[in-house]
Amino acid sequence: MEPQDRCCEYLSGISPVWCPGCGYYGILSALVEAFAELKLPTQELALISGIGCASRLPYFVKTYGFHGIHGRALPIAQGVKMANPDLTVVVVGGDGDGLAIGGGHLPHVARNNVDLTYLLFNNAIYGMTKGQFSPTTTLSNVTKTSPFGLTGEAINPAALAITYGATFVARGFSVKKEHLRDLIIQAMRHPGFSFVEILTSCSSFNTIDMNVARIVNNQDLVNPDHDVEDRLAALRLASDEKKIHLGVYYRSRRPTLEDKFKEMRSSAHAKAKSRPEGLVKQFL
Amino acid sequence: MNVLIRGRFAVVATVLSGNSAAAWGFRLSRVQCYPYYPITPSTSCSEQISRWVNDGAMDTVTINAESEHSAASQIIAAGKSVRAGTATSSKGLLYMIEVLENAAGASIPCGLFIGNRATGAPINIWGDHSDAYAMRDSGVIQLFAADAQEALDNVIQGYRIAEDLSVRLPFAVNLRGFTGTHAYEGVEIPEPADVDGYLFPFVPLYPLFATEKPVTYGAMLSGNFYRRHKRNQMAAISNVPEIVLKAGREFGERFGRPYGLFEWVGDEKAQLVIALMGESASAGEAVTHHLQGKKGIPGVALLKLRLFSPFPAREIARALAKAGTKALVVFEEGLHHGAVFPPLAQRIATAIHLHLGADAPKVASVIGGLGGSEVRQQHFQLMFNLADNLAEGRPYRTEPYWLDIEEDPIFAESEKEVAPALWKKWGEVWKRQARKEQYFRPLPKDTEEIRIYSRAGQGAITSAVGFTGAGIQCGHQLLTVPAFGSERRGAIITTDTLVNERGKRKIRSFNRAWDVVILYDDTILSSPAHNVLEGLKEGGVLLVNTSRLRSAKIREILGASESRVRVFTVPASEVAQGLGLSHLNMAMLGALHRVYEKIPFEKALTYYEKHVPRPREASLEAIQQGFQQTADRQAASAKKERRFVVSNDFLDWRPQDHSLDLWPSALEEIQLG
Amino acid sequence: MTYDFTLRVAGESGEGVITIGETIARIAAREGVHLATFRTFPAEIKGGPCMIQIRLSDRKVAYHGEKVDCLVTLNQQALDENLADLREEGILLCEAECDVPMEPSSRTAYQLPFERLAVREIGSRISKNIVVLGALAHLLKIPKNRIEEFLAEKFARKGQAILEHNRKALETGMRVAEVKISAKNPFKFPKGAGQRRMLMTGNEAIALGATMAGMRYFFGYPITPASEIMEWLALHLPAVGGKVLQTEDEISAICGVAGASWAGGRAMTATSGPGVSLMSEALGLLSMAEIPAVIVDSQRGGPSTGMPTKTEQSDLLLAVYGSHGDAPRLVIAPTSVEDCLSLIGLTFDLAEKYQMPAIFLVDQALSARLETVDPNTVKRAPAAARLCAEGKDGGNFARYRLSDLAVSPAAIPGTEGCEHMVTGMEHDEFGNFACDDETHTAMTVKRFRKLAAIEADPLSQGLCSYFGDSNAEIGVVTWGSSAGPVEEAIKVAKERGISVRGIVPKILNPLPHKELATFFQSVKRIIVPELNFVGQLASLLRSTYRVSTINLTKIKGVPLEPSEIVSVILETAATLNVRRASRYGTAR
Amino acid sequence: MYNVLYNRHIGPSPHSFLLPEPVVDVGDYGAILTTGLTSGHQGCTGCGMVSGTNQVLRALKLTGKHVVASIGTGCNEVITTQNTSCWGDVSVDHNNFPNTGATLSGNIAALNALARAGALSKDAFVNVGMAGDGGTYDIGLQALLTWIARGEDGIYVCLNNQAYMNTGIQGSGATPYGTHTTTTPFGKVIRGNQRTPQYLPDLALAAGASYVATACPVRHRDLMIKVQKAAAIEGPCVVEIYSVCPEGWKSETDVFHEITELALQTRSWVLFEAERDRKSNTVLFTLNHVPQEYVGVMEYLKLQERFSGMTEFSEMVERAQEIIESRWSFWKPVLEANGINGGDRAHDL
Repeated sequence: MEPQDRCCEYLSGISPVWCPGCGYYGILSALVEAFAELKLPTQELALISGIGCASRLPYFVKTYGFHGIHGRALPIAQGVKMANPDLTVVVVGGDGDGLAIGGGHLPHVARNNVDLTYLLFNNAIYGMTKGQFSPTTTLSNVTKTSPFGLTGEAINPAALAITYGATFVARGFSVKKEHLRDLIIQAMRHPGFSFVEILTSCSSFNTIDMNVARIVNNQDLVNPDHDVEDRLAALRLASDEKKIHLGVYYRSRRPTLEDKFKEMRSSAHAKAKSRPEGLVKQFL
Repeated sequence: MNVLIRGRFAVVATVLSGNSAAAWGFRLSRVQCYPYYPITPSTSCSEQISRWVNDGAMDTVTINAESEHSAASQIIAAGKSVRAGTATSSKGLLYMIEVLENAAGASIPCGLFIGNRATGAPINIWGDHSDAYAMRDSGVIQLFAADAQEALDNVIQGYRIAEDLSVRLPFAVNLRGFTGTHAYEGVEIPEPADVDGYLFPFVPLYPLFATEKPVTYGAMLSGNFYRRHKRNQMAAISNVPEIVLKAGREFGERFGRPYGLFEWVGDEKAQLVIALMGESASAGEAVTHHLQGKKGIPGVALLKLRLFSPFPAREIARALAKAGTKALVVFEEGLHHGAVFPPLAQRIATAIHLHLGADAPKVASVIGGLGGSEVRQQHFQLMFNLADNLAEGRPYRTEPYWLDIEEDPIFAESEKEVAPALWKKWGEVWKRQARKEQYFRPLPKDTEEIRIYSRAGQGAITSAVGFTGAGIQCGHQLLTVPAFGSERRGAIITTDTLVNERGKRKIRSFNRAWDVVILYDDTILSSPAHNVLEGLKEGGVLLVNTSRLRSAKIREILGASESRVRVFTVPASEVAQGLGLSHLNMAMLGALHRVYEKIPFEKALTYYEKHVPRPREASLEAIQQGFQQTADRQAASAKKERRFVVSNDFLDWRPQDHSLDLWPSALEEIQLG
Repeated sequence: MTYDFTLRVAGESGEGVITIGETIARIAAREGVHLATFRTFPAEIKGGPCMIQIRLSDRKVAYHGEKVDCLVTLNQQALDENLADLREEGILLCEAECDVPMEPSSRTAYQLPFERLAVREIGSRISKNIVVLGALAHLLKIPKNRIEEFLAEKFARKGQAILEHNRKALETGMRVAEVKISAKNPFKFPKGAGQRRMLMTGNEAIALGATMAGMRYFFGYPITPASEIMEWLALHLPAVGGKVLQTEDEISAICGVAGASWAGGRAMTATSGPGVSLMSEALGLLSMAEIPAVIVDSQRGGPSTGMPTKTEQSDLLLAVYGSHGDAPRLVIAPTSVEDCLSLIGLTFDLAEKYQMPAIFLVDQALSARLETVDPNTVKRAPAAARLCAEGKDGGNFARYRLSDLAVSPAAIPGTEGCEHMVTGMEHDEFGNFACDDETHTAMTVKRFRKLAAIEADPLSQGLCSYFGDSNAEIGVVTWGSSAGPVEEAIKVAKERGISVRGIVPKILNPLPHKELATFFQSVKRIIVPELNFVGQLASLLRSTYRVSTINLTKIKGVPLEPSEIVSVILETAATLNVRRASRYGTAR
Repeated sequence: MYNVLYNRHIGPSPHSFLLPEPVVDVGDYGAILTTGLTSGHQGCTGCGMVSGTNQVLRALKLTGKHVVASIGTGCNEVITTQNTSCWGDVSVDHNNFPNTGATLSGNIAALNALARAGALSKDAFVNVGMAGDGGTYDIGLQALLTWIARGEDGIYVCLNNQAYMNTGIQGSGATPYGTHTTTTPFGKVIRGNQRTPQYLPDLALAAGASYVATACPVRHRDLMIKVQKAAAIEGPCVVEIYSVCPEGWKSETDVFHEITELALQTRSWVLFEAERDRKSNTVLFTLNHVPQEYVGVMEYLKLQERFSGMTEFSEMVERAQEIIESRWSFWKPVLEANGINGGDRAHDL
């Protein structure tokens, strides 16, 4: 069957509740097409999300889903991956969920190199709560809670992820669906922590920061001869003020959390009995 | 014509709208030049012809004129060389009148089909005769048809009459907008060969394209030539009644449907006669047949006029005299604009005055049916009662009465019922008028009626027309009249179908007592403007397209008991969606057969195999599934049912209260220190 | 022959005070002696006063004893602070240079120059504690080879030099003691008194118990006094195929537990009061999403940072109610180290069976104290498992299916055909968000019927321990580590002629209603001693049973002492014979 | 829209890239064998329209086809079909005032129908519609433009005498700027016609005509070439003929030639033709006459009373000159290609 036909296999039948014109529809279809492309059986997929518009995505997909609490999608996913390494875990969340309340977890899950894919839907606004500024709100964008301008400098998620040691960092755009689908496929195939920042507009509350026209006008694809291994080059791409580069910034290989646990187990075996009863001797 | 008997040639009736029947008239008359300009309600006649021409089924040169004025100019120009015709309505006809003078003046026998519609401000797209009345002095022969069959026959006879060497004048066939042009009924389409035998090819008298004898049309004539020319023209139009009778007789011999100048429906000897023209007569016929021979009712008859211009004054006068008519009420759907009476009444009054002198019957004029207003059976009961008053010599108005005007009724007992000014003027007449109950006994319901409430664009008309075709094939007489106006897609419209099983006499008027009401959309249940139970017979059937409401729930919404209405539901939308059809009308058609058995489903299927819209197999499958899935039990809900029916005591469960009150204790409450 | 001897060693943290205590305890335990210990920690990272008290007896002892038979002090400050606790006829063994206030008492004091001996004989101050050990060995007649054997095990990895030092130090200590200490000592170290006992701290018991219960995924964040659990597991869990992850904060820990548990494993975290506060939102999630999890809360002095190294029982209401909304959870409170070992397994079983979070309430005292444990409590096999669907539902698996059963079958991610959503939002039977009134009521009922089911579950029967005689008119209700002092106090009260009945419910949510109700019917007064200020168990009992309680609340950061409880008992007894109209029902 | 292409050649040319071979060129003075209208029309003396009609019918005769004329009400119709008079061997169908285009269309349809029925052959006949400037620019414009838009094969001739002459000289869509007429009187406040004419060739080309040309009876060679071309070229063709009207222009009846020559020299009337190649959507413009030297418009105005008021006001004359210059600027490329700049040297080929 064509990948497209198999897409609907992954849809749960519940129709999305996002506003009309929201960029998330493009991302959802890119994600589902990626699943179809990777031919993943639905029961081996787990979608973990926090709170927010983006976090409603798991309801619309027929896979295992965990709609957790605000900002804690990553640690939950880390726990899932530890207990069930064969699952393909994808974490979805917005910029508020991922970088504000959940900001503390990103560096640790990244440096643990947990084998999961984190899709950060960056629409630079708190959409679910109807229009407060978020860590990635840029310019002097006036929102309900920043009527007179912003307090802090906007966070650059991709650059952050690179510095946190994520072994795969890319940036996509909800409008360029095919390109985004390929990025997601590469991210899911990558062993270790893969981070994809997806620029998208919020049609109801923020058409300024992530203005589709502005992005379309000055975006271009990462040129092929960019060295994905070079972290500084990746950083330069990520934090380019003028141009928005879409594509894979950084990719490297490091033992994943699972690999480390395997090492621990073998070294522990060398030291002591492997059966629980063996543990009792030390108390007698 | 009201007699539905098979023509000598076994011609199977097909379902046609009035417009399509007229289009067949033009086709069978082998019209060679057909310019057209769209205007509701006659448009679909031109659409049908342009489809035939583009498919090569009709050998005609069509012109996409940019205005009715040009279309008329084109038939008049072409009419000098070939047979030409067009169709128009209302304002379009008014544009044409300016140039139709040239047709009559230049004796061009071109043909017009008029879908009668109100003219003037305020704008109104529904039927009445004001456009026909506007053209009465343009020198064009005017024939009135009462239904689709007559429209077809009159177009053919129109050319036969117009092209007669003693006539050579343009003609127009009128059919009332919507109730005539858009009503679908069984029409017998004569064989082309037969028509060719009746209507010979067009022979131009002074052809323009003549290499040896060029001619000039439309020369400027001074008084001397001009008055003689006009006199000849008037002479030509006065020959028309005789030609009409000849043509009508020959048509009857050839096709089994004789036509005359008018049609006399009812008693030979009729003291009370109602004269009128066109399609609205169908309600009148029902009342006439109902009143004939009833106690306390002198002879009654309906005078259905066919030829209006030239007006057959002598023949009408003679007929009324023969019938011994004492009172004549002229019903018309046009205005008098300050004249003594509206045009038809004025012509009849003049005719009987001139021809019958003192023993002419009394004439009263009644105006109704304007702008598509409904002409119902009780209107004719009122008019026969009025005629009765005239016949008894009671005083009556010398200006037109009005139908359906609350403050100006035909009969009024007291001052309170009418406008004070009118009472002041006609109080005496009202007082002396008598309303006699024997005229108002309810008519028998010998037809079964089905009403469909749907949203514009859902294909309700297509399915009703299909049903009509199937019914006709099973030997019944059916009529489907959609009622729509300038609605846009989505607005609620009605489509009514009448089924006359016995087929003894063609019935074209609705009793508005529905045996079946169909809802194409369960949201119509909650539409404030529509009471779906209104008019539904006791114990009648309500068929609803829904997959979420159960029959009991629908009854609950309507507040109707089981005996009041039998509710059936069918998930038509799901059926259509399942088969990839964009419309749910085929499923509803199948469902209709399930709830209304008079038209057997198997026989109807043979008709549908040839007449369902594309994609054919999917449509047929939809009809089958619609038939099977109609049920009056619970509508199976496709939504994921909650497995555990949550009982109230499950919901009321609370953690147990263990407080001390429940068990004896010796505890004492003390405070230390 | 029965014996009951309490030894306390006090000194500067880092001088090996704990090593002395542990060595004696270990050797005694190997001899089958019943032990109860108590130790204090200084707030400072290094240094500061600390002490360890060990009570050796031939019977199970729940309390580490009030008065001390033998006091060993290694510096002046320790002497001053602890001398008051030495029994009249007690023996004091202290550092030579200290000045001992020789008021006229029957205590005998021996001052030995441990420091000088260690420096002169062995050459380093570090082995001072071994010298003291040698002295104690002589004093308590502990066979020398036992000590050498233990020291060899303990310092095996440190190499021969250290072993040699220790042996010399031991001999020095014994030699000096022989000279200086005259015999006259009532306690004689028993040999082969009974079946060999295990000796472990509360934390170790919890860690071991959890591992034996099949817990394979531990997420933790360092916090006093629970860190030892993670440290033990980090060392031993990998060997049995488990995984220990130290996370960036408690929130990440509890979320890891949620994820791992949902993914099918048995997961646990261990923290203290501040950690549980941070985890309260996730507790609500676990309860709403019906995901089993065990959270160990080793209570410490609160609120806020409070007294990290001091004990308190002030997290009860947080444990029972902590989280916004009605979020039911299981609360189990062991009373002893042996309880920790056995009840942690039961907690996992109940949590898994009823798919809900469970809080294992211990406190700093219990976490830290060494206690002997019956070896076969370890052999407890898991008694219940999570109810899982096999996936035959053909695609529309209802994770939260409403039925008369207490729980609905879960599905381990990876099972075919059981794709479903778990969520913190109110949900219908399929896990899709549904916020209508009927669904919310039904689902809340589903979540709370679990507590009722647990109450009736045979697994949770017999979780109350009783003390004293059954027809007493004074009742004492307490929980957790305070059970020991209450038991002791009831014994003392008995000696004073007052009969008291004690009950200690080990499961605090849902409370064992039948047993408590019958208990309340049998008494006229209820005393509720606990280590918190507002009387949290008392308020729980009052709100649940509307009984009047006499609260004994202590927040000194150390466990209750029997004497404090006895004084309240005496006072209550005094009120007994005063006729007073009973506010509740008819007087029996 | 269409691409504009200029023909280097200036002067009448019987050749056309749309036709296989050139049409008959009667030359300047050769005897014209054919006859046009039968004698006895009732036009005013010096009427330029009648000679225009005559030359059109003579030209069509050269093509050997029978002419069927659909004419609209106007001077041309009224003066030629009084009572029993007719156009000789030409069939005439006068229908009405506003529907010349429609009548023409009806007759073309009739011809097609008859041809389809095999009654006669189509190329034995040519349909020509004729009307005045009022019947073409104003009341008949809708019928004309939609006739062109339908691309029906026929000729439409507009006899432009620049006002409603038949009804007593009222202003029409073709009346020049400043002209005095009964409905645009040269008053004290509003001096004559304020509008500039809308130029029929531009409208016809825009509507999609295959061939458009302007002519004047004085240059009869040029006129007859153009009418023959119009007859031969497939599709709707429009020819506008300059018709002097002494009655309406208030000029002497015998200055027919002088007025036309001055009109050409002052370039207030330009002789040109345009052929459209539908495939490449380009229109080839050919300039048929360039005056030897450019004469100021005043000379032209002076001869006609209708401009008498205007001649007093220099700014109105300048305005009229501006209108002429702006129209003439269209031909700049052709003039430069032929080395003509301004009035110094002009030649009439």
